[in-house]
Amino acid sequence: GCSGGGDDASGSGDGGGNESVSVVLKTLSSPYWKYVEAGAKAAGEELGVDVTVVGPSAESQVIEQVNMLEDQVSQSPGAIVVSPSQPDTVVPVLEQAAQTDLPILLIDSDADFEGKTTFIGTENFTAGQEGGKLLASMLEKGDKVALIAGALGNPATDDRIKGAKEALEAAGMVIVAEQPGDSDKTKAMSVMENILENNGDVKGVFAANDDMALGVLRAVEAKGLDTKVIGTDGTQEAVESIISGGLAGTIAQSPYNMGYQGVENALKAIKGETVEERIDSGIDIISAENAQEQLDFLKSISE
Amino acid sequence: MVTHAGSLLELKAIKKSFNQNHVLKGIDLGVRAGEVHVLLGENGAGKSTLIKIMTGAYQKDAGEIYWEGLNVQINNPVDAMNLGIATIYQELNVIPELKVYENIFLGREIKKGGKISLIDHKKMKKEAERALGMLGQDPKIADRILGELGIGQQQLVEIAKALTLDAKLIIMDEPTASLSGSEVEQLYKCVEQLTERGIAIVFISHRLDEIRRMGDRITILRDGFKIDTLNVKTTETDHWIELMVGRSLDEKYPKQSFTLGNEGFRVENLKVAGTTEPIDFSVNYGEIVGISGLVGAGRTELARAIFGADKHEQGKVFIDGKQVKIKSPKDAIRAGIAFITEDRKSEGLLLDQPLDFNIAMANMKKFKNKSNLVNLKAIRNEAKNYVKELKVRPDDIDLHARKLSGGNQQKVVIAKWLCTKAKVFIFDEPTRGIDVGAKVEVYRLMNQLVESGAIVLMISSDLPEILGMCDRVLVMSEGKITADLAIKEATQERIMKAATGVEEASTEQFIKAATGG
Amino acid sequence: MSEAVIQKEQAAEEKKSFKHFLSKFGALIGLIILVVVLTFMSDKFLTVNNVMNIARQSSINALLAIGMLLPILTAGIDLSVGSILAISIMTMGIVSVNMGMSPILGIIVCLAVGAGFGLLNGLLLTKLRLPHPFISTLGTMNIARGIALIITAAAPIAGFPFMIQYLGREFVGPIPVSFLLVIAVYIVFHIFLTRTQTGRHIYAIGGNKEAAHLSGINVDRVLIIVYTISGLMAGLAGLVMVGRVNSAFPLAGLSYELDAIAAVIIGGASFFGGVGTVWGTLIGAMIIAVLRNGLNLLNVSADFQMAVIGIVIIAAVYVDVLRQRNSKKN
Amino acid sequence: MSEAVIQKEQAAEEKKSFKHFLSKFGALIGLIILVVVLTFMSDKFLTVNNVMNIARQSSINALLAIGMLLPILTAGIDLSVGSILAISIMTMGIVSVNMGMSPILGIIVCLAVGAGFGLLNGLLLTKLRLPHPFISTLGTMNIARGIALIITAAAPIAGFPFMIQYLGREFVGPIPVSFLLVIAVYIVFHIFLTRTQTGRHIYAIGGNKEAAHLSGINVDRVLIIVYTISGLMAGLAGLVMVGRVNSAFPLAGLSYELDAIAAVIIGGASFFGGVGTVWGTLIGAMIIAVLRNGLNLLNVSADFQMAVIGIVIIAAVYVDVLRQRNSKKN
Ligand SMILES: Nc1ncnc2c1ncn2[C@@H]1O[C@H](COP(=O)(O)OP(=O)(O)OP(=O)(O)O)[C@@H](O)[C@H]1O
Ligand SMILES: Nc1ncnc2c1ncn2[C@@H]1O[C@H](COP(=O)(O)OP(=O)(O)OP(=O)(O)O)[C@@H](O)[C@H]1O
Ligand SMILES: [Mg+2]
Ligand SMILES: [Mg+2]
Repeated sequence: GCSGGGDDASGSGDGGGNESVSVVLKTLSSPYWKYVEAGAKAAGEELGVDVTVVGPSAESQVIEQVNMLEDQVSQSPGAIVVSPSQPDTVVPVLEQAAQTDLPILLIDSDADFEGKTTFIGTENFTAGQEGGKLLASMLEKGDKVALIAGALGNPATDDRIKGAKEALEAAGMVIVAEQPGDSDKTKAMSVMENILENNGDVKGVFAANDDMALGVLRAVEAKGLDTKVIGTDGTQEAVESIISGGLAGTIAQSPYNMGYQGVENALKAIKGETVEERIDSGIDIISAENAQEQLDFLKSISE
Repeated sequence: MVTHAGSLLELKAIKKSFNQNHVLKGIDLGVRAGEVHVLLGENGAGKSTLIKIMTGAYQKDAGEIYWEGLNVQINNPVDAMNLGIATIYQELNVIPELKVYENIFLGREIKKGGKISLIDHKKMKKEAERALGMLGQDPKIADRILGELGIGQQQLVEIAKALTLDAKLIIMDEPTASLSGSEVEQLYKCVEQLTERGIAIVFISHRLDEIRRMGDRITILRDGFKIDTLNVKTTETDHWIELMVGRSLDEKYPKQSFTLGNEGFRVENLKVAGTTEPIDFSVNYGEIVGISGLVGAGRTELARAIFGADKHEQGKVFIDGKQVKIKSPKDAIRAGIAFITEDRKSEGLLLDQPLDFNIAMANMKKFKNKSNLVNLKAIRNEAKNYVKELKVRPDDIDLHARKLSGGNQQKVVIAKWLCTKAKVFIFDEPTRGIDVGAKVEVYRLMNQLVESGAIVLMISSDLPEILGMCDRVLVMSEGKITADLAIKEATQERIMKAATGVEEASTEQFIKAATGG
Repeated sequence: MSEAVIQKEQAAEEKKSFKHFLSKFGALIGLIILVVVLTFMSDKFLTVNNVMNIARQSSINALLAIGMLLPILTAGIDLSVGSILAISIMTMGIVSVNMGMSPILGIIVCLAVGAGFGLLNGLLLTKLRLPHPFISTLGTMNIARGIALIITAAAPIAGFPFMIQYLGREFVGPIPVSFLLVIAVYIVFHIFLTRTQTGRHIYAIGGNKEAAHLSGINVDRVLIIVYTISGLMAGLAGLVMVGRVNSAFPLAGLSYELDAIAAVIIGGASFFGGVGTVWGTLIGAMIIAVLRNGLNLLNVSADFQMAVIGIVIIAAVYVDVLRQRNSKKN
Repeated sequence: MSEAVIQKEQAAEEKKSFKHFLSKFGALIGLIILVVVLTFMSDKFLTVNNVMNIARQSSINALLAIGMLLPILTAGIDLSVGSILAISIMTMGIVSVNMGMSPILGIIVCLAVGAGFGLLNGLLLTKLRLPHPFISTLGTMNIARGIALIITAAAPIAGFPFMIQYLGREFVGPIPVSFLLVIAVYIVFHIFLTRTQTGRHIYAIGGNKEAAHLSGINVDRVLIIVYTISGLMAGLAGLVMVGRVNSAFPLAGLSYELDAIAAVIIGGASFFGGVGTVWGTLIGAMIIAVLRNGLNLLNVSADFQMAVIGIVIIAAVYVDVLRQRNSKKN
């Protein structure tokens, strides 16, 4: 269709004159992305928008995500909200889609695409920096720290590690190990056990996601150490761990807000209202002080 | 040591061993153009090993090979082919998934001209049809998938492959073992034509009558040595046997007669899937019953149906008057039936397992001790006994079945079934590929089985064997039993008539073919 | 022979050849059933646009699968195709984007690196006499992925020149170039496998390696060719992928070997070698692509998609099993 | 027989049995070389503590691998073990954490779900007569993972009762319980495979399915047992994993089948069936674990780790190839 065709299609297809928004996420198989989905769906309910949320079975299924995006575009929704696993990969499809004046919003991870309506989120690099700062604040200058990365080549976890590294080094920490945990709790635990073999005096660990942080924590606890472990994502399991004195903290990138604001602003774009070019969905630094609050919030959104 | 000037192929002091097993201990052999040179020796004597050295399948440890007077190295099958040596190996060497004509031209496909040089399927098919025709086969089978053919026809395809090679020397390692009747006859004709054209044939066979009919010279191997090379026409068969086994053999068919007992085994109204007429027959204690017929007559199918290996549509089986329900081989074995299959490699053996495991496989239950575990020592002991009893060589029960010679593999399969202590033994071509000495052992074993109260049925395409060992013979043709003859009234003519269901003239031909005389 | 008999035989022949056709492309029935069901369930499914989407989405897997067919025909396997895809496109990116050299050189490098790693697979298998290609290609899978990460410091590369993007991106009329490429490649493979000596030898080796050797076939040479071609196809699939998404990233092709193997097996090839066809493989790849696309159109959620895909894979093959059983009965 | 002859024979027997031992556990040499090299490269490597680390880290894969050995012995494969692990622990989590039922019930559910999905694999293969377990287990792999995601809405479950955690978490002296479990399981499997009727039948089916059938072996029954046990072991591995990390998550065990298969093959088993031992598999699993541990100790960067793993896998198997070649020469 031509411009504006999206409205017609969704109007006739779904009845009730509702606008429709397609949300394509990196995956739907992890708590973090489930929060994004929850936010998007909540916005849909509240604002009366038909929201479709899709995502491949794993973040590594990059081309599958592109296929899903294509399939969504071919259904002519009112707007597209997308969070690309590999930012560059979605650009050709988006360029194609933008020819029909379809509003396109990026969330969580930005892409180098001129025609986008907005980007909603925070840089993963920033999240990593905040994590690094939080960890440094709990340690002394010159303390040994370790970094647990995701699968190498995953831009989100790679960026977090870069950010954390910069912040830790700036704060005068000594990074003694940087090893991959493949975003897998069990692997992260094994990796940490092995790191502790070499460096029993590691004082702090930054992990690129909460699953790995919890695995690391397990290895640390087994040794009876009080090494500070910081994760990223702010999942419920991590927050509960903070409350019970396990993890030292986690960096939450407000996944729920991203989803909610994504749909909210998509609707604005459909209606022709102006949307800010860049929307910061905010970072929550969660530690023992505010963990309970965060937990209540998480529980409320997952019903 | 006599060397023959003008030999096409000359082997000198060839030695070969596998690990500690010295198989060939210095063999000399001269093959002349236009002759049929027979190799004779017991199972495991090293015949196949010797020819594999000629064809580049194995590497000799020592010795020299001369081809048309020149010293040559044969390092791989291609070298042999380039010299003009074609081979039909003892074990089928075919690609079941490919078509017959593709098998015939495997490795030397006919190509169209031009730059891309695509394969010329049409031409290959035509040539293949011609070669199959020479062997008296329906040329149409050239276009069929090879795996769909029976084992005998597959063997003929291998022969056709050698025929199309334009070789100067064709080696045939027991080519007739899985053929019978007209096919063997066709092969003889082919060999005659080939030798007339000056092509030499190296021929391995355990069928002495066939050797006498076809062979020009015969070389006898024993214990890794060459014993002698003789002129076939001027020497006695008994003399060959003596040289081959180191002693003289009293009788080829040690038939023993026992008093006929009650009916022990009966098949009633059995309808094999895909056939029209049901089958009935019975076997009494104290007799050996043979089942004769041509290739494809349905004997194996009948045995498989009885044994529960294939589904049968209807029918009852009785042992000692009691009906036994057989839906699977497991049921059959439990009921006390043993089935010595005709294709040892694909249906009988675990090629990459040791002999003791192979022997115990069909009756693991027997070796369970009180705690329900398998007693490995008992298996070893039992296997050792059978290996000794059947004279398997080498007698090492840890050896993998793959490493045994063909005849010895057959003995292991027999041992496996003896181990089940069955009551009813169905032998399907039990002496295929085993040497004269071993054949006598198998026959004696059958006698023993009958004596000890077992029921013995023997499917065989070897008429003299049927006539020599059985008390009664059932003849099959096209899935039906066409005759049930006491051995006294069973002449070769009558059997063949029943087997072919055609007029006298061609019956005679068949007899000739089947008896080699 | 009487005329009646001749006619009967001809009829039988024809019947046989249709059966023969079905027996070769049995999975076709599965595909047809799938298409019919999806057409009923979504009115978007059987539109030109969507069919072209499927064609495009299937192309990467179709190229990997046709490469994978060769090792499987020889009773082998190639686990490394996804990693080889990655190293091929990363080196292409380095040459034609980072170093700014000619796109043609980039394409050549991409294909050459793919073929090179395939060659490595073949050499490891035949020269080191490793017992099974599972080992050699599992090794190469890790090595190639590792190198892809090392040489790029794990960073993606974007902004490829148009020429490189052409295959994966452009259309001829409504038809994606990548699908035309797939068709062309499959035709070439069909001729290669049925009409050339090496092609037939691939089947022979899969059917009976020992017999092939004794028939004078240079088994090692054929195996090396097989794995080299599989690597080359991984490189070509990478080229299409880069065109499709205008970027190369070192985790590209992760676990793609599974889809490629699945396509080959659904298409009727046997793990025991010697059995399998080019067109069967294409159908296998289409089944997977149609299924994924259909589930997306129906907005089935990712977790349900997984379960459904599992069921459909089994069902598609089971349809073929049923068909074969029936045709045997008659 | 003279005494000299008897002595000679005895000596030969002994020599043979050592060779036999080596030929059975050929990969051992690869493991020893690896250990020696790592001991030289890191002084932390050969410490009690670290050895116990390796023992513990290897246990999940070791349990999956011993389960995987059975399908491979029958010339099959089980791709679904990782997914079965996931569904087993998620159902255990639902029962014993979410629903707060007894931990014993949870453990029973975990093992039963594992065995149940294994049984499904076996039934699909034998009753539907699917041509190869690759298909049936690929299907189950997707189905089980999908269900694991659906029933938990992708959320992890933490806070398991102590009894459930015991296996994966506790120590007896310095020795992790999980490793003691592995040893016990391996001994049981050794007895099962070498000394029981069904165990021997597994080898027979792998060696020659037709011959096994004609020897009265109920092939279908044995195959069903094989896949059920493989599923059961996936459940048990899951139990250990939950104890280890005190949480169950639906993506647990993703692509673990590759490591399990690799352990079995490195341990000397053949994809063509009939060949492979329990202790070889243990060595294969240890090689993988030692390698991963060593790379962490040496703080090798992530990108190099992949490449090194690839090279070592090939090298470990190649050492075995060389040994066999030499032993043939003598
Ligand atoms: N690949 C091998 N490895 C070890 N031993 C072998 C191998 N091939 C053959 N042998 C041994 O060599 C000896 C000779 O075997 P060969 O096959 O040459 O006998 P043959 O004379 O052809 O017997 P048959 O009449 O039974 O075919 C046997 O003892 C056999 O066990
Ligand atoms: N694998 C097969 N595919 C197709 N037809 C077969 C196959 N095996 C046997 N047949 C056919 O089945 C029929 C009976 O064969 P069967 O093997 O029972 O004969 P037989 O009397 O035992 O002969 P043989 O001496 O070959 O063992 C024949 O017509 C044969 O051509
Ligand atoms: Mg022989
Ligand atoms: Mg027969």
